[in-house]
Amino acid sequence: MSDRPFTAAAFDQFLSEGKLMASRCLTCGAVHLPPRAICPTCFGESLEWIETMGRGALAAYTAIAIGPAAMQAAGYTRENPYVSGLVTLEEGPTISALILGVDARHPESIRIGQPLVAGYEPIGGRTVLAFRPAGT
Amino acid sequence: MSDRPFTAAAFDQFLSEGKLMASRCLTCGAVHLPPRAICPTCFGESLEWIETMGRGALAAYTAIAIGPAAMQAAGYTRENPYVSGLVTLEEGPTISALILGVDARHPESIRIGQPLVAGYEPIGGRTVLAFRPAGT
Amino acid sequence: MAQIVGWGHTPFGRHPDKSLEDLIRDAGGEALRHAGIAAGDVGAVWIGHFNAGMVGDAFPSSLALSIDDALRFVPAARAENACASGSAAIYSALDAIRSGRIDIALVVGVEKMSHLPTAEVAEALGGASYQPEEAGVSFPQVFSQFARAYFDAFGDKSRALAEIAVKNHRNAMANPLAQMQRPLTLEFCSTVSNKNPMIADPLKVTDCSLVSDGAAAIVIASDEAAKAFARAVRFRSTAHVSDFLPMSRRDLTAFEGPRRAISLAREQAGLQNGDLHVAEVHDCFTIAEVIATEDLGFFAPGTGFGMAEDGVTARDGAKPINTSGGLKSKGHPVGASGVAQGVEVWKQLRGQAGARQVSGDVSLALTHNVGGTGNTAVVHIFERRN
Amino acid sequence: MAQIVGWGHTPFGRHPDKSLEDLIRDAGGEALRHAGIAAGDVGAVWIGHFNAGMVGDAFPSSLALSIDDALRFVPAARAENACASGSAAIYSALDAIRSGRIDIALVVGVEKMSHLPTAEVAEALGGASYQPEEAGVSFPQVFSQFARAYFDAFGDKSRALAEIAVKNHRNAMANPLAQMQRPLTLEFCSTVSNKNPMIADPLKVTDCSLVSDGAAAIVIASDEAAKAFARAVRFRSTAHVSDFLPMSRRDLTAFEGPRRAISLAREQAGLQNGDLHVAEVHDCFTIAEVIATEDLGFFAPGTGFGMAEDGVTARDGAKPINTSGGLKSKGHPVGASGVAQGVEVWKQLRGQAGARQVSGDVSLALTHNVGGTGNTAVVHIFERRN
Ligand SMILES: [Zn+2]
Ligand SMILES: [Zn+2]
Repeated sequence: MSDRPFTAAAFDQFLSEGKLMASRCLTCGAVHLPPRAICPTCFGESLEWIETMGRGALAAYTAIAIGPAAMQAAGYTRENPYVSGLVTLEEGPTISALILGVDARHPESIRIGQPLVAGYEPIGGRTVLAFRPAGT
Repeated sequence: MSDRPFTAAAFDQFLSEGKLMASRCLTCGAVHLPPRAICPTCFGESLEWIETMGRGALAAYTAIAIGPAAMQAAGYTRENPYVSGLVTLEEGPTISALILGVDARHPESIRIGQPLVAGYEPIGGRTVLAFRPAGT
Repeated sequence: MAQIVGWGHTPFGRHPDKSLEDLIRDAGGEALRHAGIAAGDVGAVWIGHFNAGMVGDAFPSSLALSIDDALRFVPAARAENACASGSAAIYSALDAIRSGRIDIALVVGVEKMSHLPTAEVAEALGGASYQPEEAGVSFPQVFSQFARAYFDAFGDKSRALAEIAVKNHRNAMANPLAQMQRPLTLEFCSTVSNKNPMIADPLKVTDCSLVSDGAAAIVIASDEAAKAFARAVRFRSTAHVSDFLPMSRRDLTAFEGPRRAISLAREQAGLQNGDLHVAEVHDCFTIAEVIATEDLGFFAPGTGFGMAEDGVTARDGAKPINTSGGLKSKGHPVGASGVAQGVEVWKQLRGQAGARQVSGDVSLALTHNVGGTGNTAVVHIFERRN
Repeated sequence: MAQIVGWGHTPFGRHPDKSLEDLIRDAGGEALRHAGIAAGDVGAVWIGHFNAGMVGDAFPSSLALSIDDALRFVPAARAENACASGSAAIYSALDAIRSGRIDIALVVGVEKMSHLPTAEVAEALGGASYQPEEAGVSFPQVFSQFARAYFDAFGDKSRALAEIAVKNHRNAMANPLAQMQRPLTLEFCSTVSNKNPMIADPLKVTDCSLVSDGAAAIVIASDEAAKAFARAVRFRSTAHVSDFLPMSRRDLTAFEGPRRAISLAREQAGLQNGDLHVAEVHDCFTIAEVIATEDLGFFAPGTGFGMAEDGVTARDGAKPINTSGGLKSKGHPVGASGVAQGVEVWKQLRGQAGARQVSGDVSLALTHNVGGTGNTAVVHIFERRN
């Protein structure tokens, strides 16, 4: 599907192209997100890129009011918090990502298990992974 | 003699005033250079500043051709090396310092044991301790 | 298997005028004096220290030799395991003693953090996470996610977290070495305000441990050597468990490593849940104290929350937790915390905890020190030696 | 007291495509395979690592668990002692084994440095010196001063230093894992040139060890557990000595700590000067190899210089020193060096050093690893176990 190396840079490049790509081990079938060049399960070194469906469920979350410098520069403040969470994809792996389209000022309204779809958001000059509630 | 605290900053301040100051333990008499706020020999906390005579002998040296950034910025290069050495003062302690007035391009001409006197040299916006051969 | 026969402990808090070496010397020197030994009796020294650029001293082991000239030529090494660095140092000392190589060890845990802006401290602590995947993920974020997951299962427990903060502040006020010396009301801790802003929902500033400078030291002696000491507390059991560093390889809502460490220590000690009298647990965040007390088996899963509210974990409750004030209110100079826990249980077990002494029989105590987000966990169980 | 029963060793050099974790996994995994054990047999893991900001991984211990899933929950800790971090890790493992807590330990020494500009590496290494007094003093400066003092006493020996560089380069060329794989002539090493500039008189670039990435690992088993392994090398004795960190408190022209460590190890092993067959010594600079061989008692003070020139310390000489190429030419990923020394003597003692195998009876070997400017020194003496 792609002969890019299984690096964080290639993963980011795919994100900027609107694709949530994972690595799949050709030996044992494990799917890794972020991608791994060596399978952490079986140590196989034969992998392929797969494009995920970008669908998952919220596994954990928090609304961050005082975040790192890059997020503060992007306009996220005490008055305008952002939600970050763990999303478990249909393909199996769980990844930490920005969660948009939810009420960050009322985080108790957010529901664990909620279906989400992947999107892509420019923050601080790069494209970051950002999920939104499915069907919105 | 002075009620300045026994800190590196105070030591530097004295240097900029042309004085090589040490701390002396009022309990055991040990002299410390750079100064110490607590005597490393007897742990006495009663100390006084003393002004050294600024006279000593060269204990070890090297001519540095590729030095740290501050020295390179001060004009010391491969073609214009500088000499750094350990000087044992008449009062006892040994200190690392710049050695001027010697032939840095022919370091083999420098003699361990050579008598030196303290001087003060502006380098990179601060005054640093720099010894020269006595009688020059 | 070995015994704590003396301790030292600087005040935790801000020490702008003290270098890392000063803190090591203050706590280490006090420990030797408290044990009543000469420096020459020490067989080896360990420094527990995290650092990650917070101070320039990247090779601190030999700094301990400046405690006393008689320590010259004594072997010294640094042990690092993030916020459990102090416990890693204790572990190395115990191994050396039990191997017969040395009879007496000096262990000093130390950190100097408060001179840095909070953002730089956060960045340094971030060095303890898995760099390829978690560069932007902060510790408050991880523990907040856990808290939200817990709330999802058991209901909103923000008020219960505030009760833990209030309890630990109260304990700190009875501890002259603690950083926090003013009372906080439940009202203040449970309300978002300018002075108590939300960091990462549902954790507010009052749910987070402190940025601190400080050092704690203990002298450990073999059982044989300890016979010469009148006041000692004995390691009854000890366990260390590590877990994968990347969060992507762990279930983040279960701290499996720490839970295993607790089981191993309890099994080895042959103890039931009810046997322990006091515990110092790793409350880097208030939610972490809840998890720990449930993992400890003190309380069933989902019931640890209410215990501060009900007074059960208070000083005069049935299960006093973090009588020292904990990381939360005593302070958390990261490399020192594991060692400082040992100092607190020594005091409780020997009846020398002053205004915060737990009454009644205090003969068994536990310490629980965690590094990273559960990546390394050390649990010790102590008993008073008469 | 314990035995090395397997090893792993990445090539030393530039590994821009490998993370710290990759290096740990490569060397650690190879060591388990070489020992022929399952990861589940490992009782505990130690990482020897200096870092000081050279990579972002400030809490590396758990990275070792990614070698194999069966290492999950195995206790892991990091030991740090500047350029002797690898030896500090070995020491901790030996203590744990001799205490009976574990039977088998995995020790991985690792460093990643070559991605940084030389000035940043120098700054990071400078973190190993006493910050209040020595912020501007570099390691080349300290060792150059020593060399000048030595020349003052015994005459100009620049050419003899160049001979050491040539010898260690020659050894490295027979070591496929070494960083330097091209021959250097005596002419080149003894002449100041554009490609071989003076750093700090009298030390030129060819007198300095290399900036390297790499990891080395060993599996250590108790004497009892080692019975199950066909190929082993036994620790006959081991010594660790620390010295004051501030140079102002030491005689800088005598490396008293390392000398004491050598004496202690030899005394404990019951050996005379002539009994050792090969040694890997800490040649961070060529002058340091001279000092070490004199401290070792191989040669009288003031006579160590000529030994490379006379071929005595060559592979086929009477006292082969640094057959691996040494820190000078094999490379010096600082946390890995102490462990890599153990790998080399294992090979020499077991007759598996390939093109650089020392001929004749090779049954006793020594390693000598120093941190800072003599602030910590670890010496091991090894014997072949048949
Ligand atoms: Zn696989
Ligand atoms: Zn004194």
